[in-house]
Amino acid sequence: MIDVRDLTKHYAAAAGLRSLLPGRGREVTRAVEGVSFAIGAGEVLGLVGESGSGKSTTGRLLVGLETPTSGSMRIDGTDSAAARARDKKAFHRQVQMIFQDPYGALNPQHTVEDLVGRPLLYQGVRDRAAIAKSVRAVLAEVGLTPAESYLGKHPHQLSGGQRQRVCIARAIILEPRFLVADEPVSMLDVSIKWDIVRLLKRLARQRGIAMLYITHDLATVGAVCDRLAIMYRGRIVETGPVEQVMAAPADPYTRTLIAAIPSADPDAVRVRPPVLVQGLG
Amino acid sequence: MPTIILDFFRAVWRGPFGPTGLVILGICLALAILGPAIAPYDPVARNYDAAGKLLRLASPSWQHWLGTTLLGRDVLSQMLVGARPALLVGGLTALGTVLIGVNIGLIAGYFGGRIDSFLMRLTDMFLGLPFLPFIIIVLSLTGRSLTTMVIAMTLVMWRSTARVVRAQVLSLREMPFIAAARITGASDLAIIYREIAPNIMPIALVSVAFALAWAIITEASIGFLGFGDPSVVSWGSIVYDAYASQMMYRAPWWVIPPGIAIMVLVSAVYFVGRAYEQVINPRLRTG
Amino acid sequence: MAGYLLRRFWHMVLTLFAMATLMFFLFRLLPGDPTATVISPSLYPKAQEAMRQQFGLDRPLFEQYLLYLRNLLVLDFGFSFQTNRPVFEMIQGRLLNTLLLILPSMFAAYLLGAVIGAIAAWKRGSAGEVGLVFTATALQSAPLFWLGMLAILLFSIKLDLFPIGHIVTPGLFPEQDWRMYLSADFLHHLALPFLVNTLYQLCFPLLLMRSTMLSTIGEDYIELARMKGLSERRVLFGHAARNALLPLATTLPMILGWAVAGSVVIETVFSWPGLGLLMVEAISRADYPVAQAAFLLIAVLTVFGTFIADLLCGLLDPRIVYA
Amino acid sequence: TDTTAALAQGQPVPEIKLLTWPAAKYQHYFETSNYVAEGWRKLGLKVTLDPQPFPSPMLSKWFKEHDFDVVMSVLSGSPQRSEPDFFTNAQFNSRNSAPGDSNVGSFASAKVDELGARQLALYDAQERRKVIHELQRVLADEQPEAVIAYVVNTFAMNTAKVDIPGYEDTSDGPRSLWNMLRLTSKSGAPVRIGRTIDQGTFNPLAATIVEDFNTLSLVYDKLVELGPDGSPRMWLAQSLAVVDPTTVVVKLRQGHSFSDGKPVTADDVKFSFDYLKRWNAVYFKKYLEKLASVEIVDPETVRFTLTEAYAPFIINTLGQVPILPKHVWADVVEKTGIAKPQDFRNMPLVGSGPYVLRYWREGQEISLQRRADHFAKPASDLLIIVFGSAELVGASLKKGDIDVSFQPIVPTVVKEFAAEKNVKLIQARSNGHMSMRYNTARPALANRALRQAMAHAIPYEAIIDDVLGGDAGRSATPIVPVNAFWHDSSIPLPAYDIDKAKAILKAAGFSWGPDGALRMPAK
Amino acid sequence: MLPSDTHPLLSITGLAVSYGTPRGPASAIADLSLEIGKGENLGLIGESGCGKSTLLKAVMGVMPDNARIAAGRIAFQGRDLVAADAGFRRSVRWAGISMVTQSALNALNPVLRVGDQIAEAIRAHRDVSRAEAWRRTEALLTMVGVAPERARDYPHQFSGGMRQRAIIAMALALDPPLVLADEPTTALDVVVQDQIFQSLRALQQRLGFSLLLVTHDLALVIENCERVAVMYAGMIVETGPTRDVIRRPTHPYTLGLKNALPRLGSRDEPIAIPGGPPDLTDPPPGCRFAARCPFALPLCRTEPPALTTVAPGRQARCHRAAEIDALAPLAALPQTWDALRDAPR
Ligand SMILES: Nc1ncnc2c1ncn2[C@@H]1O[C@H](COP(=O)(O)OP(=O)(O)OP(=O)(O)O)[C@@H](O)[C@H]1O
Ligand SMILES: Nc1ncnc2c1ncn2[C@@H]1O[C@H](COP(=O)(O)OP(=O)(O)OP(=O)(O)O)[C@@H](O)[C@H]1O
Ligand SMILES: [Mg+2]
Ligand SMILES: [Mg+2]
Repeated sequence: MIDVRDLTKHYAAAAGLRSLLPGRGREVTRAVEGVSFAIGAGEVLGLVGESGSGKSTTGRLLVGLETPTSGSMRIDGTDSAAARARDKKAFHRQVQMIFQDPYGALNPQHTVEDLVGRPLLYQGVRDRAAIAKSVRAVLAEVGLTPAESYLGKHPHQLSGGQRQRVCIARAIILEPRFLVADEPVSMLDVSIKWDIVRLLKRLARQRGIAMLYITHDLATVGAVCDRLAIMYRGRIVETGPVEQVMAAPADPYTRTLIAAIPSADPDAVRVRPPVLVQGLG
Repeated sequence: MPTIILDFFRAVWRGPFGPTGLVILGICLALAILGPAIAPYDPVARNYDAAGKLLRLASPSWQHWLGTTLLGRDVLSQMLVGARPALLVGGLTALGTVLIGVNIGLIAGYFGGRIDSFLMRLTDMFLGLPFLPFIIIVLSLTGRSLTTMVIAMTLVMWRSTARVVRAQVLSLREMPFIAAARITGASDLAIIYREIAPNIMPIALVSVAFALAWAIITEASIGFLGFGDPSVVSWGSIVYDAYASQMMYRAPWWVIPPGIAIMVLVSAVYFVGRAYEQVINPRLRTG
Repeated sequence: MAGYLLRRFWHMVLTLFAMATLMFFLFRLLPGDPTATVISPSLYPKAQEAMRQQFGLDRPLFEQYLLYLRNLLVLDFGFSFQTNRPVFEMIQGRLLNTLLLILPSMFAAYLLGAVIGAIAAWKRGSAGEVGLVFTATALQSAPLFWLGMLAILLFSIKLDLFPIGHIVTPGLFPEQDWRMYLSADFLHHLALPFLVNTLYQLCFPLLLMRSTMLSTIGEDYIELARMKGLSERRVLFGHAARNALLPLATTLPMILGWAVAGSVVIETVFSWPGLGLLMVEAISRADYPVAQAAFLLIAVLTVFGTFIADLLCGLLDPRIVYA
Repeated sequence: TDTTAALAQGQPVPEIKLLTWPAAKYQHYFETSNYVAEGWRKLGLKVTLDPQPFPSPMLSKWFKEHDFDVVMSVLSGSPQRSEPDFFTNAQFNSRNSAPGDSNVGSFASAKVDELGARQLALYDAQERRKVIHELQRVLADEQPEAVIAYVVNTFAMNTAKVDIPGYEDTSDGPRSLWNMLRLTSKSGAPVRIGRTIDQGTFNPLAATIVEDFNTLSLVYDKLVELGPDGSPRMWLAQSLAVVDPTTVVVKLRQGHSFSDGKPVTADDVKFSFDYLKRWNAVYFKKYLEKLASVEIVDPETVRFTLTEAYAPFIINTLGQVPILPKHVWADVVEKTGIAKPQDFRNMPLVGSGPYVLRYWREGQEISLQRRADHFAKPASDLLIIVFGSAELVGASLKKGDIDVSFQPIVPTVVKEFAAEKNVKLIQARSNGHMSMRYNTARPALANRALRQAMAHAIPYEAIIDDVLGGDAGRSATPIVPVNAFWHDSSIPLPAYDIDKAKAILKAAGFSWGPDGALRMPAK
Repeated sequence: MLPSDTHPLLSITGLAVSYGTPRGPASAIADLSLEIGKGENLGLIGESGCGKSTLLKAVMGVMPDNARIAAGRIAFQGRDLVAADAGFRRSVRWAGISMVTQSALNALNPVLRVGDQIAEAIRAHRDVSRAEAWRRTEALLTMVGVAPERARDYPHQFSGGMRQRAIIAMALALDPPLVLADEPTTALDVVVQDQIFQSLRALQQRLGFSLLLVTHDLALVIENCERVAVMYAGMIVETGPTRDVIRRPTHPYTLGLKNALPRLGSRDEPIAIPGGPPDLTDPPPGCRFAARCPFALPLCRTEPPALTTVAPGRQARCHRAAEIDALAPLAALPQTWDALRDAPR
């Protein structure tokens, strides 16, 4: 359903006043470098990788928040850039994203009710009662119950995890067909985390949503993802079914990654090479 | 819409500032409507004492609560009648200023590029117009009336609001929550007016209070320079009358009431703005 | 960036050209006639005709316009209808006087307004803050000439601390040069109008700063800055105010516009021979060349000022990119 | 003609638009017109005030377009206006009705035209006076304008610092040249004069307003100078002879020099007149028009030949044309590359007047140094200080920052000054006046009876008391009493008497509609 | 500094914090007591919204305007910070206690260079030159895995993880005796996370600072903290040595948490605790966990339990703490919780 080809994004170094100063050449950050993958309906692709490796950028490219330097993405065979240009509203009804940073992604002026209900409003739903009903329903789904005690709150009155759930609620209220989830549960405690993860997986299965699940948390990857892509410095270095990648990583970076997973078993002992502490004296 | 207005009042009706401001504004509004009806004297009629002598510069008394002017006019009546033009000019100009300024700022800041370039150069042009002289020119061109005065003042006042708002929008537009709104399929207008606009309300309110004060005072100074509509008695023109008669500090009863009235009116707007701050800036809310 | 500068410069030229054209036709559209404002027993059609010829007013409007544009290119503003002196000569000294009074006082008002506004936001709700902001609002809603007159009454007449007006003590500087601007006497004369104007203009930057500060204060980075154990002052000015400064900075060029146009009153009250007064006079006397030149000068100043302000904003906020 | 026809049917008198001064800045002018309008409304006239910004476009409407029914005319006094021609003939002669000329009301009367022409040819003052008196009587009857009042200006002087020995009671008070020459500083420091008017230019060819010329009179001499009583006094001229109505011979004062030391010669005199005429010096154009030629008879004598008899020549022309140093001006255009002498900066200024201009700081001060060698014997150096507002001039005087105020004190605060120690008040009756000038081109106002009635519907005393604070006087004619020689005091003042006014109207066939509106006489 | 040997490094007693809200004060922290010794690592775990960040901010003395410390003492090296004057509190901040905030992505001032923001913290407390502060800043960034030349960048040029690392570097800048870390590695990949914790431990050995680690990742607590405190709805419900607590929880909530952990190697779905936290503006009169507790007695709904010592070094806040050995096997069964899930609330 989702077909990504050679997606590339380079950021030019900011052309501020300072760029006029001598000795400041034009630098380019190669955030994403020729990324290709495909996700089927109802499938969850895990995107794992080093911080700064370009995962979020990839996600932002897919939902149309950034214009790719080159490359393309197709949804059901139609070019997404063209689809977005044609009808933004329709495009975004299908394509949603949960943002990595729940602190910045919520408009401080709005209440939870606004925040979650706005997407419907923007999609042209005029029936306020219907909106209110949907809002309550998705809040319950993401575990913000009782909904009444959250509806009137502003983001700054929420804890990190609560904000993250608001972000999720907002993304799923539109029932998209393609969802980019950028670290959706990083701030959630284990008990709610699994609820959410299950919810996402269920949505993918039941509604046939194609999902790109961006995370560092390899522990949840197994529970959510069908396939896994490992990203390193803007490129995808390895892809495959989760079990296969986890059990027999081919890429050296993947191996390091898996070795670094901490264990929740108090009795397990991990043997790791010592890390050099540099620079501090 | 009515619910929004109701919400506004409900929200502002908290704390000491909101009600104070609203009450003062209410009184001013009532004066603007009723002023001419309840004025005890004709504001431009000359008053004479029992002996038939002109009641020149009479200090406050039972007959004339706020005394009389150099030409024996009743200051209280002038104050009552003067509320309407002051409020009309001040209010309309503030409204126009904010409407134009905020919208241009929002649009320029949000869309950027050519639209921004064009709007900002337009703003530059208006910025380059000196305030008072330009108003004088417009008035000379179009004839003098409160309407043209409001239009002229709005023309030179929106520019600052526009620039300030645009600057704010420039940084707001980069906020992640705008990206978040964008991918819900929100139209540009929805993003501008529903996501960004609430965040610039505090600035808009400062502009309102400021434009109001300037408009009232400018209306008076234009009159003073001889370009105003002389048949209109307004709070501003009362002060200028006293000034032109060199009675600034010789007849306090004449100068102080209009001065205080303008001050109180402007402060009231500011009070409401201040109370409203809590509504639009949720972080300020306590308890 | 260089491209941006070029484009911006080109836009500036276009803006100014549009302004110049607007000015020209605006003034010609005005009712009244420059030759009619000469009131004297000599009033007489032939004399007026001579005057019209002398100023080229008898030529077709479009020809006048072309000539005006050509003269502008070589910075020739022509001669005043009123005094027949070169406009440039009439304006330059006045402009200097105005700028010397208004720029420092606007600058002070902005600086002080920003600082007080920042503190007011910081100490929101305290009695001091309420009083301060109220005073500023009150000062700004009082007519400026009234404030000025009161200041003169109190400080010049009653207390005899400052002179009643003028830029220097009359008769003290027979030499006509810049040295008088460096004298203590000049500063003494500057003090009172400077003070009055500063206090009067304080309100806008103060309220604006306070308002933008309020939205900054709750940010997470302010919280972190405090956690770092920075002094309140450092958090306030180094972090919060730094971020709130942007909208204020963009209003800086307006200072120039206000400086000259808003100065009419302060110049009258303090007998300060500045441009504002000259301009209003020129308009009311249909002295087009002077009014046009003054308008254009202000336009150039502000258009250039906005340019500087835009660049300044880029310095203040690294997220702003010139593309 | 349509309206004329309609009016003939006994239609209501059309609404009268009264062009007047802006209320805030010229409060007492505006109020005066308000009072007048109120009076006229009592006659059943519909009067609306049309205040316009001053000077532009008010002056345009007044002088150029004649776009008014009635204008609140305020003609300020100046020494030159003591010449009787302006107030009697120039303003009402039908030849001067063109747009821009001085007969703004397009008044036409054969009698006035005839008398006006007659007095222009009479150089003999006594002879001319008779004609001028007759002219005033005609005008009082015709009422082309209703004279309301002349003002009395109060000036103040600090007696601790200065004195004016032998003060001349002129219409200009201390501002008159005669009193300025006598202004004596007790300490020897320059006399500090406060006023609100700035100088526009020091180039006599470029100057156009009277105020500029008043200052120029201090640095340039003229052949004759207007005396305190309004009669011409010899100045640079030693003597003057009217040979015939078109020939005037002037004998020059000897031994006088310009401020740069060069002597003032007949050559300079001839040059000045020719030069101002050749270069179209706007202000003098009218006065030089009738000058045919200037000839140097001998180094001490100059002969002026006129194209026709022109009695005002002595005061208006000889009394106003400044004598320029030929050695400065003759080649100024060539030397400095300017297009016309009007563009000349004229600094440092070389003149032969009683004072030398030391410096002029625009909008601030004018420093004048007395010339001890000048025949007028100026008493002290002068420092003219320009203030932003009249109130500050007064405050500075009280504080001791200035010695004399050239700014009239408003009547309401005169008492305050009177109480002040060391302050002496000087009163001066102006030779200008306020009047209601009718546009007789308007059909209704062409009716003399209406104008006569309107003269009786003006509340003169109330205006003088209420608006002008009592500091004003009445005059039945445009030549006010201070101009005693020319003023005809035998003409009775019209009284404020609505009944009388109505009687005049009724007699002339006017009637009143049921609504009280005045209707034109039905023929 | 004060002699620290006689006092625990940080000792919190009876702390209560409430937020003013339109619906009345919300008791975000109630009767909270906690101790951290010198060089000790304490893990703080608990459900989202249970008050962890609030606690940390209270310790730092930086709270939103509507927050109020209603009761309690926060003693750092024996001195009460709540009652202390502002000057002392400020001197303790960062130099004494530093913090990695949860909102790391927003905690950097957008208009200042990242490096300047770190150097500024150093210069606020140490009398060093600018250049010296910068040198140290670059060293710190290197340590957390950010290329030193990026110190000149502005925050918006950093990825999420880089910003978080910058904050960690900042927290370590002054070698404070106590570091509070509020989910310090949520935005980091495991490799970097691992590196950071290894460096932290290495540094800790050398410098001996204590760490209060707030996280949702039990594994991190297990690997890094000797002791753990479990929080629920503003209260500590259980503390003790990490391994003991994880192996043998004494509070039903901890039991539930343990169930929620993914079992390595097993494809069994973890069991979540049903329901949600109580409304803090109107906390239940009894145990705050009672509504979600499968073992709740009527007593639990009326009588708040106290934090009692159940074993040496272990405390729990449960009326049935003594019976826990009997309840634990039940808690491992999904149906125990499912019953609650289906029950009407
Ligand atoms: N607007 C931008 N301008 C310049 N560089 C950018 C911009 N946004 C991202 N980058 C750079 O692109 C690279 C990839 O960033 P991205 O945010 O996609 O990383 P990520 O994989 O999501 O990392 P993390 O897990 O830390 O969130 C980083 O080096 C970052 O500094
Ligand atoms: N400023 C505030 N006003 C009102 N309530 C608030 C405020 N800040 C936080 N809260 C509420 O207080 C409770 C505790 O919040 P806190 O941020 O301490 O939680 P947390 O334990 O850090 O959660 P998380 O793990 O999700 O970050 C939450 O229910 C939150 O909604
Ligand atoms: Mg990311
Ligand atoms: Mg938290």
